[in-house]
Amino acid sequence: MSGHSDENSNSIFKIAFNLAMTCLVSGLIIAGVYYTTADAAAQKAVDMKNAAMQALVQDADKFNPVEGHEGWYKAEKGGKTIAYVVPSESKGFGGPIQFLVAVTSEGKVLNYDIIKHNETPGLGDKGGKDPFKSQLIGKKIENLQVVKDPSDKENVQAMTGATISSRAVTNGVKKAVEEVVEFTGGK
Amino acid sequence: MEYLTLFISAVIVNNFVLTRFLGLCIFFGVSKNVNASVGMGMAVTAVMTLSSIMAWLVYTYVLVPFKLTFLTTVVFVLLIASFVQLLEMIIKKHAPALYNMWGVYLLLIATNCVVLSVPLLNVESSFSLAKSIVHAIGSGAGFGVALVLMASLREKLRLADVPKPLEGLGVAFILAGMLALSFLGFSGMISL
Amino acid sequence: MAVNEESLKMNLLTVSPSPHITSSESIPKIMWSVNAALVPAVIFAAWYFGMPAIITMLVGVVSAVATEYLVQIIRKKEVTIKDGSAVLTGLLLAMCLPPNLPWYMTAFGSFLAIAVAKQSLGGLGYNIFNPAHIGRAALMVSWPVAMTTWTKMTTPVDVVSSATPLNILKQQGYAKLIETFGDAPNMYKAMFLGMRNGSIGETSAVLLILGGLFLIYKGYIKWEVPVVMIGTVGILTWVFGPSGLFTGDAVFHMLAGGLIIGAFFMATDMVTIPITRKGQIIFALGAGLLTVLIRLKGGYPEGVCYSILLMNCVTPLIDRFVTPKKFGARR
Amino acid sequence: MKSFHGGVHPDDSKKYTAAKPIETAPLPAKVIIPLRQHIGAPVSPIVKKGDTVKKGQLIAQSDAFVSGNVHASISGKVVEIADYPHSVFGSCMSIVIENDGLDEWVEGIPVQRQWEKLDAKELSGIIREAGIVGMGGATFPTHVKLAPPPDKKIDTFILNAAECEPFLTADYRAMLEYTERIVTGVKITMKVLGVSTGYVGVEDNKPDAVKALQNAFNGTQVKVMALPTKYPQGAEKMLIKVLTGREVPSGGLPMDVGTVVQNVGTVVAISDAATKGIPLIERVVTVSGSAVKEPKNLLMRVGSTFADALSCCGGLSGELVKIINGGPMMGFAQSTMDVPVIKGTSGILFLSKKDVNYDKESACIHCGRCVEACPMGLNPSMLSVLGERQLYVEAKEEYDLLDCMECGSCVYVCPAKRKIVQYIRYAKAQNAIQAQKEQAKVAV
Amino acid sequence: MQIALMVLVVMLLTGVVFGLILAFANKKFAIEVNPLIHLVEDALPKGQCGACGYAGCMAYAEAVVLNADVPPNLCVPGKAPVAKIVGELTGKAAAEIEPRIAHVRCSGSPGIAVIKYQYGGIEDCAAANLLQGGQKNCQYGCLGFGTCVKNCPFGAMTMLPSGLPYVDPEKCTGCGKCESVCPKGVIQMLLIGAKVSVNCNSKDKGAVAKKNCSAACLGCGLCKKNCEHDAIKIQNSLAVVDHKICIEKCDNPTCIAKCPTKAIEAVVKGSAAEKVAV
Amino acid sequence: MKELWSIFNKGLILENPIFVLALSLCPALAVTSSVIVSLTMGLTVMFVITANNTVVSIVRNLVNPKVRVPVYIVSIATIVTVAQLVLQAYLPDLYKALGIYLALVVVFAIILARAEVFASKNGVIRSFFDGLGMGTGFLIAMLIIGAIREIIGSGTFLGIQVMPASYNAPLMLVLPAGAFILIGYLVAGCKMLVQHIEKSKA
Ligand SMILES: Cc1cc2nc3c(=O)[nH]c(=O)nc-3n(C[C@H](O)[C@H](O)[C@H](O)COP(=O)(O)O)c2cc1C
Ligand SMILES: Cc1cc2nc3c(=O)[nH]c(=O)nc-3n(C[C@H](O)[C@H](O)[C@H](O)COP(=O)(O)O)c2cc1C
Ligand SMILES: Cc1cc2nc3c(=O)[nH]c(=O)nc-3n(C[C@H](O)[C@H](O)[C@H](O)COP(=O)(O)O)c2cc1C
Ligand SMILES: Cc1cc2nc3c(=O)[nH]c(=O)nc-3n(C[C@H](O)[C@H](O)[C@H](O)CO)c2cc1C
Ligand code: SF4
Ligand code: SF4
Ligand code: SF4
Ligand code: SF4
Ligand code: FES
Repeated sequence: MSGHSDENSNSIFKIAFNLAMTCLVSGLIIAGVYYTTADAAAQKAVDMKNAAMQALVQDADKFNPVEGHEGWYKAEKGGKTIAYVVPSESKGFGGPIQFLVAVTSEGKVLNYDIIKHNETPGLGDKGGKDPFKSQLIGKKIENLQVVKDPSDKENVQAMTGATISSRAVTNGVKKAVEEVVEFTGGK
Repeated sequence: MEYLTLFISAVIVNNFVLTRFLGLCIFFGVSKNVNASVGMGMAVTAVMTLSSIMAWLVYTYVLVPFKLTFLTTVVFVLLIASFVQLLEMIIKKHAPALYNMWGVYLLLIATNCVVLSVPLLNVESSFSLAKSIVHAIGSGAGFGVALVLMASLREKLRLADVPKPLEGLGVAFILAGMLALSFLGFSGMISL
Repeated sequence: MAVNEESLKMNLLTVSPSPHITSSESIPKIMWSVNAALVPAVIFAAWYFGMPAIITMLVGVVSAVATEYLVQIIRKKEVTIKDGSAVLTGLLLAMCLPPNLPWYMTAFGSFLAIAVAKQSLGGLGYNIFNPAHIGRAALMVSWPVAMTTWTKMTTPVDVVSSATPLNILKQQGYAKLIETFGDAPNMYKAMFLGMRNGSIGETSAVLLILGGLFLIYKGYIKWEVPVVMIGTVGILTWVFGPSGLFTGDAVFHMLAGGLIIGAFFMATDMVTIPITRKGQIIFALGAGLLTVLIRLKGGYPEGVCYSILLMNCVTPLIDRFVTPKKFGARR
Repeated sequence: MKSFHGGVHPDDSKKYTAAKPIETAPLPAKVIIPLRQHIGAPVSPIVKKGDTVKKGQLIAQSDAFVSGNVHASISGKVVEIADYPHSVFGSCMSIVIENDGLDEWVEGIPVQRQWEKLDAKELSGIIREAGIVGMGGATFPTHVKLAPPPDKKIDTFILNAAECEPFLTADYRAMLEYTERIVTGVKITMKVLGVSTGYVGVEDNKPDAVKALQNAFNGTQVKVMALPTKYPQGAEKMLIKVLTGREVPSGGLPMDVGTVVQNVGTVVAISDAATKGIPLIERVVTVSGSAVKEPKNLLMRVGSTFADALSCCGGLSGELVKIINGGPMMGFAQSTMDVPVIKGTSGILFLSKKDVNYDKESACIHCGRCVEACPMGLNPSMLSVLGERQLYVEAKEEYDLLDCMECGSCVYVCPAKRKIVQYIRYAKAQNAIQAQKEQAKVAV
Repeated sequence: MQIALMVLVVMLLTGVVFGLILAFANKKFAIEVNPLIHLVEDALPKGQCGACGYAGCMAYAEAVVLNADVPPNLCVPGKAPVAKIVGELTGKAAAEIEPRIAHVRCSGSPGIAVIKYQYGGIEDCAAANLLQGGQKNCQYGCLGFGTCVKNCPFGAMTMLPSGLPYVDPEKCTGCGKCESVCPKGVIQMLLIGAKVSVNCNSKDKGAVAKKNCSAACLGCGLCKKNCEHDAIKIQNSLAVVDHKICIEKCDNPTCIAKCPTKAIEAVVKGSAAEKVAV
Repeated sequence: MKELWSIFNKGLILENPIFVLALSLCPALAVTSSVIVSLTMGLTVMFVITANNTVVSIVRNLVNPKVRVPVYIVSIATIVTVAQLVLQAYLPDLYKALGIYLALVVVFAIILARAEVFASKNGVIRSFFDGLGMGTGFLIAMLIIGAIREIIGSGTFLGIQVMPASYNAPLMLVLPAGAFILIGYLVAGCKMLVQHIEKSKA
């Protein structure tokens, strides 16, 4: 209520200065906090990424980026490449699903992780958990196929009530495998 | 086609209010009569679109090159608030008719999550400028649709014999719940 | 006025506003007639699906009535369970559920239908959404697996899991559908009579139509609503066929799913649809359109339930803009 | 034949009295003559307690144009001028005359007159003098109706012989028995109005009346039309629409579309006044209903009570629960039998339990029957709900409350037994109060 | 470190830019507004929640200042304190008036008052009044359908089993809503502290009134004669008490004892309730 | 002391930001499908609102009324950004779970409203308690909603199975529709509670 009649305090520069000062102080604080947390945050991010990859390829002792393929990593054990960890994406029931897929050099699914999805909790989101997950592990391209026939043990059984998600997850994983197979030339 | 899908998705399938829970304060606050809700819907759409454009420009040409993305929140919110305040003053001065129609809603919008979230989602999903605009318009339209529907339902309910404790906000939530239940019919229709 | 009320009334004439005569229609009469119109389909379902269907229908009705009773007691309102509307809601809900749904789910749906969709908004006449469909939609989101698991008893002990025609169409395509039934005429016949899988009450098209005709004859529903809704679905599914324009199987789509029961018994629930004839036709048109949209483009095999609910949302708007033509309006 | 939208088909219940010729009721011991028997300015008595009056003598009048003279209907002594029950207004100042049994005409009545020799102005004056008001129920002073403002060009006269209310047969019997007087009355009215086209609208459940009138009007410019039996065919707006295709605009009157509508009883009274100089002191009343022993069509003096009517008809048969002045669709329920017959009383119904419904009203279920039934194209459901929630301003401004003519079709069909018309009257009354308050505010 | 510097630069720039724009706009687009609106707006919570039914606090402030019909208590989050401030600012706080309480001046419950017909319409006094003035012979008495009860904004009224409304003196705020909705004018706003009250509204002549209701005030004037302070007048066959005189002068209401129909009674807290018990 | 208590107290029920004031409804629905996320969001908001109230009440006399809103917003945004940075660095999982709503804390109406209604007119200590009270009220509401949704909708509490294994949870509660309906009834319940309290006070 202070300023209504007070012409002086309403001058353009006073007003601007007021806001500018606030922003400056704000900037100072943020800069300060950023400065102190930046390293920790960066470290955390790297740790998490490594931990995630480690969880996918438990045997590996080292992860190296793959040249020319953004986001791709070679999982190495004792200097030998045992698997590739690659990102993938597919369209699910509620939107895009993002994966991190570990594929063995032979083109088998080693493991995968769903990083981001918008599937229904309790239904579609089971696609990143057992028992659905275990079905996919070890499968090759040919058998990454969703079926709804319980007698078919070769392929992937759809999750009940979530055929769309089942397909989406399987296709996402399959895409990763195909890319890896193409990259490694099938060997 | 891609734009159309994006648009429809924002309007119906992933409706901001009913599936993403954004802008609920206005949604419940201004949905008491249909006319007001139409005005609000248009105002939100306009503000959302314009601020999306500006936010996108600032983000792409200032924040990203200088690696300042953690300032996004501060900068966006300040940008929107100032922009809305400016817009309001201009309209009030130069187009009083327009102001009477929906200018009054602008103030409500200045600090509201639905308006802030669209630019944030745009940059988070790395949309191009064109996509950002489509997304903003679609989101605004979706917000408007939900608002108008809700308002018409509440107008009808005004004449109903609603149990006392539920009157007002309580029953509005329940209606929103049933509205959301109905909108589930569109789920799975478009996956982005 | 409790003081000797009866003695005071003695020999007093009644004074009430005009008119002094009214027709003999009443809400209970209408509601029980609709219940009666469903009886053939109910009996068929009991025979075709057996015990599980009977239990589901019983649970649906009983829990709907019990909920209505309880809520009205709590709200200190007159108990109106005898008017048949709660029975009807429970029955219609049960008729839209798979036969083998666990009983507690049916009860949950019935409870929500009455307590949330109907009584929380004020009771009979004030609800905005079709209570039975709110119940069904709530069950659909709560237990989607159970709600889309279709089992059929071939003998009283033997239960096999199988898909409904629309499920087959959605997942395995039209060819597989024909294969399941032998040939197209066979399929139409089976679907017309009701010898196919699906929700409890939706299968027998002929008995449902019969009941619907009875209601049309009694003047309780307007013939335009089912005709327009089913017609819209027929035309649109024919036009937007699987292999290009004008290749769809309209007959199949008109007989499949909950369309017949929905068009005759649920898109006609006067409480939740527009009040004018024109408005009701718009409602039916919209519902037909949305049904086709969901069936052909949506995530679910069937869209009758959602299309009716979605049209319920716009009913107040329709009522606002589609008003009766006023006598003597200055042009 | 064109029809109007909406309407209902209640059982017409005319069988009780349709075949009963008009019977002249015995003279009552006393008559109670209310001073309000018409719409418009009230009249003031020009006799006082103790005066002796003759049949046909003017006993109350007003200087106002929109008003109706009141005449003594029997000869005798004025014993009281006091508040008495009234069949429409609840209670009203009335002149009570004790019968001296002589039934003498006042001097100068009846006369023999050649109405053809009189001009429109003189005829109109005679009608005014005779105190003739609309006998179809609205009791609007007839001379006013016959003198439309100059900017309203009248080209058509319509005789309302529909008698669409169930039970009532007064007009029907008049058409059969007073055919000549009706023809004369119509001719006089058309002369006063200066029009050459005329219609008579009769519902087709009275074929013999149609035939009789067709014969009587043969060779004139007046067309007798049989109309579908549908309530409220007799409402003037509906009648005009059906006969001429014209729609009286919202808030307007028949004269806005160049027509004047008159009831059968009214033209009979006009004929009597013009040819014999007899003022309006008696009328045909249908006494019917399930609680009457012998339902009849009675020719009754104005001011006889409903109890008189009942005793002419052999008394009660069965438990009486409701008495109605007028028809069952628009009539007024009475709390006592001691109310007088007035100029607008076309019927008296004594109803037993089986005719009256005690159903409780419940919430509207939006069945839309009332919307389909409303001949005015309104949304009665909404009007009743708005009335119930006291949102009467909205009812007036957005749902055309004031266009409702309270015909009751909507209530008749409503399965929820909603008292729509009462809500509507309530809302109208509240709006009127509101308007008064606002006017008071402006005045201050 | 460089980033931290950039933060400062960017933030400072942002602040300056927006600050200048806003400040400039403020000058350029300034328009005259009723200063009161600002004061009111200041008093509002500015949650911009729209709960008041207006599009934001500013809109409500404008409405409440400019439109005489907009009450000052619509802001839900602000609650009573805000309503008070707004009321003071806009001069709408119902200026402190003499405290009053609603009083039902009719004791003609059915049986005491003569009923002329059985009512078969909607349960509302104003609607019943349209049918021959209601079901009682007495045209001035309470109809008993509780329109006043339904309209009391403070839940201060209840319908007694006797068919007459009862005012809870604890809850009645004297707002007068009930008085304005009663079609019969049965409700009177009594000064608080009034000693006696006439419990009848009938303007009928004594004989008629008596015929219609055994509890009616006959206008016989016995009370008037017995009042030492000349506080009672008979108007239209009805005793009318000047309560100011009673309150100031009288401590022994002698008028009560003589009334042949007990139409005039002492005002006791909860008297109406006690009457029921009898 | 008593006064501070009453300032603190009113935010809990009588003026509960979610159930009574109906401000900041988005988080009440969006991030309450499990208790742990509700808790985090609740604490974050509590922190922001308290800190901001304090800051605003300190600087309240330095602020030009013409840019009051932008200044307060910058203040809130700064505090939120700090919270964001800290969470990102030390609790990245929760940071992810809160998603976009963390940034949106900036515009939660309750925060700005308290700044304008209370902090800009009151001293630091009072403002602090006001913020704390409102924040706590917010937190309580979030926890109630979160707990009900998690227990009934998933059969777990804080991720631990609390319902019998045979419990077949209705998914509805974790989905938007169920959340809306649940909150509707909670709002009604709170209304009854408030009325009860006010009655017993009077
Ligand atoms: C609320 C709701 C959420 C659903 N979410 C998913 C989902 O996330 N993923 C999915 O594949 N299906 C989901 N569905 C189910 C599908 O829409 C549909 O029921 C499915 O195609 C059924 O086919 P199925 O039983 O053959 O798998 C959901 C259904 C509902 C009602
Ligand atoms: C009136 C009615 C409406 C229905 N609406 C829906 C719906 O909207 N969505 C749905 O999945 N199932 C709905 N159903 C049930 C479906 O018919 C059933 O779930 C199945 O998906 C389709 O089976 P069908 O192949 O026999 O048509 C409804 C059933 C009835 C009786
Ligand atoms: C619903 C309704 C029904 C009516 N039915 C009749 C009728 O059957 N016969 C009739 O003469 N007048 C009827 N009237 C009255 C006419 O509208 C009109 O007032 C009358 O015919 C005018 O003639 P009058 O002035 O000679 O009475 C009805 C009015 C209404 C509103
Ligand atoms: C023709 C007709 C159709 C009805 N359809 C439904 C329905 O689909 N679902 C329902 O819950 N009630 C239905 N009812 C019953 C009743 O309208 C329902 O209980 C109300 O919606 C509850 O207020 C129907 C009633 C009629 C007369
Ligand atoms: S009473 Fe009024 S609303 Fe009802 S049908 Fe007649 S004109 Fe229409
Ligand atoms: S007829 Fe009765 S129940 Fe039907 S819509 Fe009209 S008012 Fe409502
Ligand atoms: S006091 Fe008036 S409003 Fe109240 S019940 Fe009596 S008549 Fe009705
Ligand atoms: S309406 Fe007002 S004056 Fe009447 S009882 Fe209620 S609070 Fe008292
Ligand atoms: S709009 Fe208020 S929190 Fe989202």
